[in-house]
Amino acid sequence: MQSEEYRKAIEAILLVSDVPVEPSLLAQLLEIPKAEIENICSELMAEYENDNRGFVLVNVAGGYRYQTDPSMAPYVERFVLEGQTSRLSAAALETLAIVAYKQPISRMQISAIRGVNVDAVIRTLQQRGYIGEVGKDPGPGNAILFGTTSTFLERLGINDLSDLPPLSNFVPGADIVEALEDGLRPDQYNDVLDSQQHNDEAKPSNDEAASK
Amino acid sequence: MQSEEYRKAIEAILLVSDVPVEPSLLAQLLEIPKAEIENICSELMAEYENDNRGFVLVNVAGGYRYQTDPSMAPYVERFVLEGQTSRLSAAALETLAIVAYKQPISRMQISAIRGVNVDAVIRTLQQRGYIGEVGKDPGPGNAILFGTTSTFLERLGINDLSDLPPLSNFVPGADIVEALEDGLRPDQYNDVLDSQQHNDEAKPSNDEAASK
Amino acid sequence: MSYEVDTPVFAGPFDLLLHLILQDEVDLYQVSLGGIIEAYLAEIQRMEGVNLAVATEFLLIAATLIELKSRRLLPDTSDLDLEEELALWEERDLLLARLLECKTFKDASQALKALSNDASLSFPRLVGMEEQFLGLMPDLLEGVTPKSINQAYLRATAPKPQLDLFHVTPVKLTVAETVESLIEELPVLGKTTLKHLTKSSVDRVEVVIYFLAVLELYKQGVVDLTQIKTFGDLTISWLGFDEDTDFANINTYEG
Repeated sequence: MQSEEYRKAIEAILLVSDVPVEPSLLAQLLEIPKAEIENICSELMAEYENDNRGFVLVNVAGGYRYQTDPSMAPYVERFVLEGQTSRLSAAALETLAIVAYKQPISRMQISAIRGVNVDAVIRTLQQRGYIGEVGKDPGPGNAILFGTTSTFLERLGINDLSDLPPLSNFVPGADIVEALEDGLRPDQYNDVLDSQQHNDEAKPSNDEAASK
Repeated sequence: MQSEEYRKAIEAILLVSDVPVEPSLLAQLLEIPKAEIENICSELMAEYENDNRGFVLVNVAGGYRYQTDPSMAPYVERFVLEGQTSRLSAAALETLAIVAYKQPISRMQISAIRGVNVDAVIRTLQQRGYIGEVGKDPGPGNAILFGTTSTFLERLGINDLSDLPPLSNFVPGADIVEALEDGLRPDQYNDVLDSQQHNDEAKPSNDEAASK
Repeated sequence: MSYEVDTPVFAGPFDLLLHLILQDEVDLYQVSLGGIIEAYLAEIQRMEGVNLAVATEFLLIAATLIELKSRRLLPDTSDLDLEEELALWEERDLLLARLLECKTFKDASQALKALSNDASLSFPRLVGMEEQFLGLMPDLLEGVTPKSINQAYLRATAPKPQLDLFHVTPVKLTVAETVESLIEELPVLGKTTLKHLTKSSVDRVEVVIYFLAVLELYKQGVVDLTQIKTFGDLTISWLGFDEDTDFANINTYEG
């Protein structure tokens, strides 16, 4: 079988699959090394891009699949109508972020971070298929542990969890830490500042009153 | 919009459609004459053939759609036979069992019991011919209702649904337990209502299934 | 779905507290505890009659804030029970650590949102197998009996008990203790990095607590900090302290 034929076979298989196809499965079906599959797929990706096709080949959630080119979204949306996935609330997104970065994690641990009961949010995320039960805590209570699913990876358009930006990118800078700290500090230091603040406020108040 | 863009938009729309798309619909979506759509599609057909792609664009049943190139059938067959696990996953089996005992049932009701999104599983079961659409919910939304097929009965070696073991030693479902739990929590009034709904459905299912 | 404190403003007490403290980032130093408490209590009043769990959490935090404030109003704190005072500081440290963690995931969630927004412009092909091949599909029901269908149904609907101890916080370390241990550890190490100090930390909150402790030492002038690039590792150099360095002044260290 020629390389041309492999290429063609991959295109045909990907066309009829409704889930991302793992390169190892393609390798098994075509009886060629996985590395070669990956080469061919990279070539296909480049070809479609060069030819300015309306579809793209992507590597997502551990496999290859066909998707529409993002620039064609307005037309596709007009066609699918109902395809619009409903948006997640801020609360759901934050919970999802915690699960994504700290999995496997129990409901209780998520609640401890969010400071609120997360039962309802967890249920929503589970129903949408973004998170799932991945095990049980071996400790007392045997709490259910949650993790993200391949649907989550698909939804985010990433191949695996290592494609997420590192959490350290989001650790608040020293300025924020200080602001928070000062906000919660009942010591002399703040008192001094406070009294300065009052002085500062006292001065312009005349003008303010006049301008009203 | 350039002709290049029309071409791209058609490719994107055809990629996501599971039925042949009529040229008149494409004309409407792209706001160009039907004749032009037909020209572009002919060009695309020729391009794919020249590029020796593994898929072809065909005009079938009054519309356009992508299909695998007939010469690639051996690989697609291999994918069908080897690519997918030859046994139902636990999740799929549970979904099938819910449909069997509680039919007619909507996708949403199944999700509510399983606690996860069941779209993909439903599609698999439907494609395999084990379940089918048996009607529409008369209520708002007109949800599709699913039931098991005669193929299902055949494969199981039974004559009708009454041959399924009755749910005699009925253990309270997760939904009922949850409803009881939630009843103790004043903050989740709505959840209680939700679960009660499932609850009500769960009880008579035994007789219903048996009577069919 | 149960009530979520999502609209119009905040999803939970941390969210609110974060907002109250950070709303005026420009005037960092004008944030006063008194003002925060007032706004906080106002928000609790606004939330009258909602989710009990959320309201309880609000009250807990409000109580800590009020304690901090009352502590400040006392002219002479020397007669305060040392134990009580330390406990109060621990509460504060914990609150701070949790706020930082909350903020971290808040920002991370925005990144996830951006990824998902980009991804949602591209639609996957979900058409599935062509009709001509459907007949080839292996019978997935082989070996499945009516009894296994029955068992699968019972499994699907079986009760799934869940423990809900959301108010339990797993953090064990405090800033006060960490400052104490660093004062012993750093003179020996001389120069080190935050990454090195926290390499054995399992929990991210622990890292945050180490960070706060180092910040305390920095304010007292006993260490010097350098960070070459944003988000880079923090280098900590021990400067030492003279006889008259007043450690009683270290905000989380008493005695």
